[in-house]
Amino acid sequence: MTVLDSETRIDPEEIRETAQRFLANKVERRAAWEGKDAGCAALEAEMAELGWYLLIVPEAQGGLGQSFEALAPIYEEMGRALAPSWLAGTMAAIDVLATGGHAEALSDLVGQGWRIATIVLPAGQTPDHAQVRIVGGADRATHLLLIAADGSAARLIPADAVGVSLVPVETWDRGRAYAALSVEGEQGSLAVDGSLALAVAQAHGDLALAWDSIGAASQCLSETIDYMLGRQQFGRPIASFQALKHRAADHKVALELARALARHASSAFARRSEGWAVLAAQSRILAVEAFRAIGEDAVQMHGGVGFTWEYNCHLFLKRALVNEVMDGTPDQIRDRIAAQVAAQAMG
Amino acid sequence: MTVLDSETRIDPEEIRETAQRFLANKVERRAAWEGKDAGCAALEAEMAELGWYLLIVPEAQGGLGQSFEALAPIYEEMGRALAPSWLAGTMAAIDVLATGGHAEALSDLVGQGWRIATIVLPAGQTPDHAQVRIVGGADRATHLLLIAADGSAARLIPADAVGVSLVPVETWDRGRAYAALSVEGEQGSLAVDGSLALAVAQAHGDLALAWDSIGAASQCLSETIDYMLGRQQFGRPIASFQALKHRAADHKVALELARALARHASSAFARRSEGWAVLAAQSRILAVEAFRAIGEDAVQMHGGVGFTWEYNCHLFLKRALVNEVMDGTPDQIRDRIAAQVAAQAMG
Amino acid sequence: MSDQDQTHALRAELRQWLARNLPADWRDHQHGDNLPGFLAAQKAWFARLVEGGYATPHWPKDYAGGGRSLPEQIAIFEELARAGAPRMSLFFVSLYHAAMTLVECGTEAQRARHLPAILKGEIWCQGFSEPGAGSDLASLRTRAVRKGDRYIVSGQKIWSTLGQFADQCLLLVRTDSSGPKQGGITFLLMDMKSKGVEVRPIKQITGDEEFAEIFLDEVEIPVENLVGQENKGWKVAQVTLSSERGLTLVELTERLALSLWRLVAAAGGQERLDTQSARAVVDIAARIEALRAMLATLMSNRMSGQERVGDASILKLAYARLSRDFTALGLRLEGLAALRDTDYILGAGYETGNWMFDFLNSYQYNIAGGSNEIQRNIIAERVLGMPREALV
Amino acid sequence: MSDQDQTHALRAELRQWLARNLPADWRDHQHGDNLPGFLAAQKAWFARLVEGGYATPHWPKDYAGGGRSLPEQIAIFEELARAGAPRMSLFFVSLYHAAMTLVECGTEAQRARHLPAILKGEIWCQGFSEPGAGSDLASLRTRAVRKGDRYIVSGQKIWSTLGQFADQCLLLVRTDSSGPKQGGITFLLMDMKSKGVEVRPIKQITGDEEFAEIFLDEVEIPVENLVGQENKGWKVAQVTLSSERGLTLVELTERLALSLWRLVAAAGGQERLDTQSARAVVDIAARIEALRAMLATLMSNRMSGQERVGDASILKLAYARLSRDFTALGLRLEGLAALRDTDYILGAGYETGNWMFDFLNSYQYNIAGGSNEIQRNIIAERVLGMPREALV
Repeated sequence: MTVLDSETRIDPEEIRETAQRFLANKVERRAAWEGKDAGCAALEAEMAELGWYLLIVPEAQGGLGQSFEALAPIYEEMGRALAPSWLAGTMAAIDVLATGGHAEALSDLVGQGWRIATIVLPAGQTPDHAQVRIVGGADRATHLLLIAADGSAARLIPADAVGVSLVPVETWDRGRAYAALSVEGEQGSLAVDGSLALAVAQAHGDLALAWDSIGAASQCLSETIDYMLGRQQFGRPIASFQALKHRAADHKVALELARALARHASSAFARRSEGWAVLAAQSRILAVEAFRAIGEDAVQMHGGVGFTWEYNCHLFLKRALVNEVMDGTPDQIRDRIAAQVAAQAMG
Repeated sequence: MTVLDSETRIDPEEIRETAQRFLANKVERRAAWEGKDAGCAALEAEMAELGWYLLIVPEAQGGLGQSFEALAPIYEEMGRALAPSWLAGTMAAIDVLATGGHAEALSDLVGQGWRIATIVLPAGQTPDHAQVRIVGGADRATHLLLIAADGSAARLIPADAVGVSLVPVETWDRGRAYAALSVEGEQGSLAVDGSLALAVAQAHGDLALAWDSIGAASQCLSETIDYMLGRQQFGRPIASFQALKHRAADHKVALELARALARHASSAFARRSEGWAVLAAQSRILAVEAFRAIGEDAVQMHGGVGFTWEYNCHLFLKRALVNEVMDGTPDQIRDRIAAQVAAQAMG
Repeated sequence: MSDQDQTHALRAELRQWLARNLPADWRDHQHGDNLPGFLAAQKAWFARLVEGGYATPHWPKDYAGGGRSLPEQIAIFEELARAGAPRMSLFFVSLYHAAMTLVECGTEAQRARHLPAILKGEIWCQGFSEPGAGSDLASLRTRAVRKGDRYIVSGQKIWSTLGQFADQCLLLVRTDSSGPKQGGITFLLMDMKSKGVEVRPIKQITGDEEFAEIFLDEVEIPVENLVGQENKGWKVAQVTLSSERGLTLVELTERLALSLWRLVAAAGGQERLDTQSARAVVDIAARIEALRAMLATLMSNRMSGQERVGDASILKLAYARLSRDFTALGLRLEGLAALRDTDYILGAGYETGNWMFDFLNSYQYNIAGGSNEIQRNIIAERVLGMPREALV
Repeated sequence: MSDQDQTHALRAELRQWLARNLPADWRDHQHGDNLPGFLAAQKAWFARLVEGGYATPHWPKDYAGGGRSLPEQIAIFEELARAGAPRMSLFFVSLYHAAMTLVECGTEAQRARHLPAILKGEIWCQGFSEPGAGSDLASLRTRAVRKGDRYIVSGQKIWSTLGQFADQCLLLVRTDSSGPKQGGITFLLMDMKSKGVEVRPIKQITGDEEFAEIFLDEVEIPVENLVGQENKGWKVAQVTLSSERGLTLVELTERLALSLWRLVAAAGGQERLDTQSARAVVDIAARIEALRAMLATLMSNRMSGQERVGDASILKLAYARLSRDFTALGLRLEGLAALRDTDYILGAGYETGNWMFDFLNSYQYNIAGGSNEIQRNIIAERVLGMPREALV
C-alpha cells in the first residue's frame, strides 16, 4: 500500500462521523445480554452498503483504494458502540490479499461478499491441521485465512470445506460471537505467502484491536464519569471526590498515550514505514491494558450498581478482558517483540 | 534454638521500649549526611553494654539465651532511627554458630567483642576466592562469615587475615558504611557447615532487613503525615486532600501486611517451625517493597521541599533503595523460592 | 483443659465428624447445578451442621452447640473451610445477624419465637441498605408511621443477600426525620410474606442472583416486632453489623489460602509458569500468609479487648485487594481458556472452577460492607490522623 | 520551499554545523567535573550556539538566528538533543522566559538593554515561587511598596533555577493585598547585585545545587524596571510561563528516547535481560514512542491554534511518570551497582551515567512546574468535567 495523495484520500474524520452516527442508530449493545439477537447480520449488510468493505480494496479490484488510516476511525467507533461484528477479520484478509497481489481472490471477495475470519494459528499448527479454542467472528465467516505462527504457510479456505468445523463457544463477552475451530486434512484453496500474511495480518489485527479498545475505553470512562456526576454521597456528587478524580485522570492519560501511539502506528502501517510491526504490537499493548484498567475501575467507581447486570460497565469490562487476550496475551506480544525492541535500543 | 519457657523469656515489648529510648538519644541520623561522623563506634559500644550482643547467645556460652523474637524489635527500632550500625551481620553469625554448636567460637566472639560481616557470596564464588562489590558494615568488622551461595562451604575468617581486602565504597545511602570485599587464598580459620550457615544466615538476614524496613517505613510515613498536617495549600492542610489520604491508607495497609508476615515469620524462624525459610524470604519481599513505595511517595507528598537535602524524606528513600537490593533483589529472592512456593501450593 | 487444648480437641472431633458427614462428592453434584439444587444442598448441609452442633457455637449455652469461645468459633470456621465444606450462604444472616441481634437486643418473646425456628431452617435477610444511600447508610429514607399497634412501612431496600428466599427480614426504617440522621431510625422484624412486600432478585455481573431488592408498599408490621426502642434502632443495627465478629473474613481467607493450588494449575502446572508468573505466585502466597497472620492478631486482640481503631478496615481492604489480585492472576494465568462461560460451583469459596466468575465475584468484597474507598477514608482519618474532608 | 522542505534543509545544515562545532569528547571532560568546569563549559557552548545562530530561533527576525517558525524551533531542539549536545541549562531562562517576556511586554528601553546582553551571556533567573505558596503561585507574599521612583521590596523566593549564578531576575511581587489574589501582583526586573539581595543555593536530594532561594530585604528596584502595569503582573507572568511553548518537553523527551539503550545496557546487555525485564523494556519503549507522538500532535495543534484545554497537563503528567518509571527501571536493572555514588555528567539529559542520580532527579519533573497532583486536578476538572472540590 502506498501513500495516497490528498485527492483520492477520504478524510478519516468524515468517516468517523458517518460511522458514529450509523452505529449509534444500528447497534443495540445490550441486545445479546438480554437474550436477544445481537443483530450482527443486519449490521454487516448495512456496513456493506456503506462501502466499508471496499475501503482498502485497491481501485483496480473495484475498491476505494484507501489506506489503513481510513479504517482506524471505524474500528474505534465500533469499539465505542460495543458493536457485535468482527470486521477486522475480513479487513485483515483484504489487506493481506492486496499486499500480496492476489487480484483474483480480491475480486471474488468483493463480488461475492465474503466474510473472513483471519487467524494466526497457535505455534506448531499448520493451516491443514489446526485446533483453535476461541476464534472471534467465525460464526459468520464464509472463509478462513489461516496463518502459521512462524509464517511458514498461509491459506484462504472456504468455511464450509470438508474437514473444517466451527462450533459456537459461549464466552463471558456475550456481545460478540465466538467459535472453536478445527481443521483436518489438505484444503484445496488459495495459498498465500506465509510470512507476508503473518506480518500484515498480525499488525492489522493488533491495530484493529487497539482502536476497538480505545473507542470502548473512552466510552466507558465517559459513561462512568457521567454516573459519578449524578451519584450523590455525603451530600455531594462522588465525581467531586479527589481520590476518584485522580484515578480518572490517570486513566485519561493512559488512554491518550494509547491513542497517540495507535495514531502514529496506524500511519506507519499505512505507509509500511520503518518499524510498523513493532509499533502496531506496542499500540495494542498500551490500548488493551488501558482499556482493562478503565473497565476494571469503572465497575469499582460505580459502587454497588456496578456489580449489577443492569448497568453497563460490566459489558465494557468483559469486552476488555477478551480484547486483552484474543490471539495472544500482552505478555506473549511482549515476548514476541522484546528482542527487536532491545536490539533497536542498542542501535 | 528451642522455644523458651516464659520464665527465661524477656518480653520483646520491654526490649522495644529500651531500644527506642536508647536509639532516640544516641542516633544523630543526619550526622553523616552533614559530613560528620555517624557515631557507629560509640553506638556499638553502648549496644554491647546494654547486652544486645548477648541476647541470642546460649546461656552456656555466657549469653541470655533468647530467641530471634527478642531481636525483632531491636531491628525494627534501628530501622526507625535510621541507625548507622549493621547489627545483623554479627547477630546472624551468632545465630549460625549457636545453631551449629560452635561453642568455642561463640565464647571467643562474646569474650573478645568480635564484630562480624556475614556475607552470602555471589553465585560461583567460594569463601577462599571472593569478590563482593558492596558489603554492609564491613568497615568495622573484626571477622567475616563467608558463605557460598550453594551452601557448599562457609568460613569464619579474621578481617585482617592475609589476602582479605576491604575498601570503603561511597553509596547514595550515607547513613551506613559500605565496603567492597576481596578474598584471595586459603584462609586458616573456622569452617562451618555450609548448608546450615546458608539457611540460617539467609533467613536471619532476610528478617533483619524486613524489620529494619518496617521500622523505617513506619517512621517515614508518620513524618510525612506530620508534614502534610502542617502544610497548607489552597487554604487547607494538604493532609485533608482525599487523593493523598487514599495513597497514605494504601501504604499503611502494605506496611501492616508486611509487619504481620514478619511477626509470623520471626516466630516461625525462632522455633524453626515448618516453612521458616520461605516465610522469612517472603517477609523481606513485602517489607522492602512497602518501604520503597513509602519512601518514594514520601518525597512526592512533600512536594518541592521533598526534593531538598535539608528535609529528611530522602534519607528514608535512599535507605529503602539500598535495603531493597542488598544481598539480592526482590526478584532474585522470588526466583530463589518460587519453585518451593509453587510446590507447596500444589500440595 | 487449657483453652488451647480445648481448641485442639474440638478440631480433632470436628475433623472426624466431617470425615463421616461431609459428602466427598458434593462439588461434583453442585458443579453447574441450578438454583433449586443449590438451595436443597444448602438446606441439607445446614441441617446436618445443626445436628452435629457446629452451626451455633456463638449462641448462648442453653442451645445445642452453643456457648463456645471465640477461639473455638474460629477453629470451627477454619476446619470447615479447610475441609472444603460448602459455605453456609443461605443461613449466615439467620445464624449471626438475626440470632445475635435477638439475643442481645430482642424481647423474650422474639427469642422464643425465632431462635428455635432458625435452627429448623427459618431464613433471614437484612433490609438495611437503600438505593440512594450507598456508603452513607444512615441517610436511609424508608418511612414507618405508627398507627395503633402497627407500623405502616413504605420504601425500598437493596443488597439483601438471598432476600428472595427469606422468611424474615431485619429492617431499618426512619420514624423521625427532624433531627440528625442517625437518630430517628427504628429497628423492626418483618415477615417477608406480609402484604405489600415485593422482592426482586438483582442479577449480578456474574449472571447470578445472590442479592435482592425489597419494595415496601404500606406494609403493616406489628409493634411487638420492634427491637429496642423506637428511634434508637441505629444502636441495634451496630450490634447486628458486628455480630459475625470477623468470622466471615476468617472463613474467606482460609478458603482463599486453600485455593492457591488453583493459581498454579491455571497455568497448566508448575513447570509451565514463566519467570514473571512464578514471581507473581510468590507474592500472592506471601500476601495470603500475611493476611492470615494479621487476622490471627486481630482476633486475638479482639478477645483481649485490645483491638485498635481501624484494624478491621485495614484487614478488610487488604482482603478485598487480595481477592481481586488473586483472581485476576488466576484469570491471566489461564489466558484465553478463562473466557469460556463454563459451569461453576456455587457456594465453594474460591474453588468454583471458573476464574472469570471468581474475578467478577471479587468485586463484591471490594464494594460491599464498606467499599475500598470508604475503608481508605477510615484508615486515613482514624488510624493515620489525617483530617476529614471539608464538607460544604 | 515548502515548510517541510525548509525544516529538512535546516536539519541538514544544523547536523553539519554540529559535526564541526560539537566537541565529540565533551562528555569525557564533564564526567565528574566540578561546578566551575560545568559553568565554563555551558558558557563556551552557549557562545558557540549564538555564533552559529541556533540559540535564538524564536527571537524576532532582526536578531541573528531569529524569526524561525515553531516547526523549525522544534527541529533545532530535536537535532541538538539527538546529537547529544549539552543542555542549555544555564541560559534557558535568559533565552526564553526573560527574552520573550521583554519582547512581548517590555519597554523599548528594556529590550535594548537586555536582549543584546543576553546574547553576550547575561544570565537570568525567575523569582516567582515562594516557600509558603507551593502550587498556589498567586498566593505570593513578597511585598513591594513604591517610594518615589523606586519599589522597595522585601520577601523570599524559592526554586530559582541556578539563581546563584544569575545577573538578573524576573520578579513577581505583591503591590496590593486588598482584592482577589491574582490582582495586586506586579512584574519587575531585578538586578541580582542590588543591595539587600541574598542568594542561597538549595542542595537537592541528588547532592547538587541546581536551584536557589532568594532573600529580599528592602531591595530598591527602579520604577523603569516595571514590566507592564502595576498590579497587572499576573498577565505578564502567564506570558513568561508560556514562553518556552513546550520546547522543554520536546527536548527532554528526545533525550529520554535516545537513552533507551542505557536501560538495556544497565542489565549488562540484551542477552542478560530476564523475561520480565525484557517485557518492561518493551513497555517503556512503547510509552516513549507514544509520548513523542502525543507531543508532535500537541505542537501541531498549537501551531494551528487547535490546542485543547488540558492537553499540556496530560503530556506533562505522562512525561513525569515516564521519567520516573524509566529511571526506576534503569536502577532496578543495574541492581546493586547502581547504589554506588559515582561521578556523573551534568547537563547530559538522561545520559549522566548514574541511574540513581537520574532517578532522584526525575522527582523534579514530577513536582516542579505543577506537580502530578495538580495536573491530575486539572485533567479531572477541565478535561473530564469533574467538579472542583468543595472549599471551605
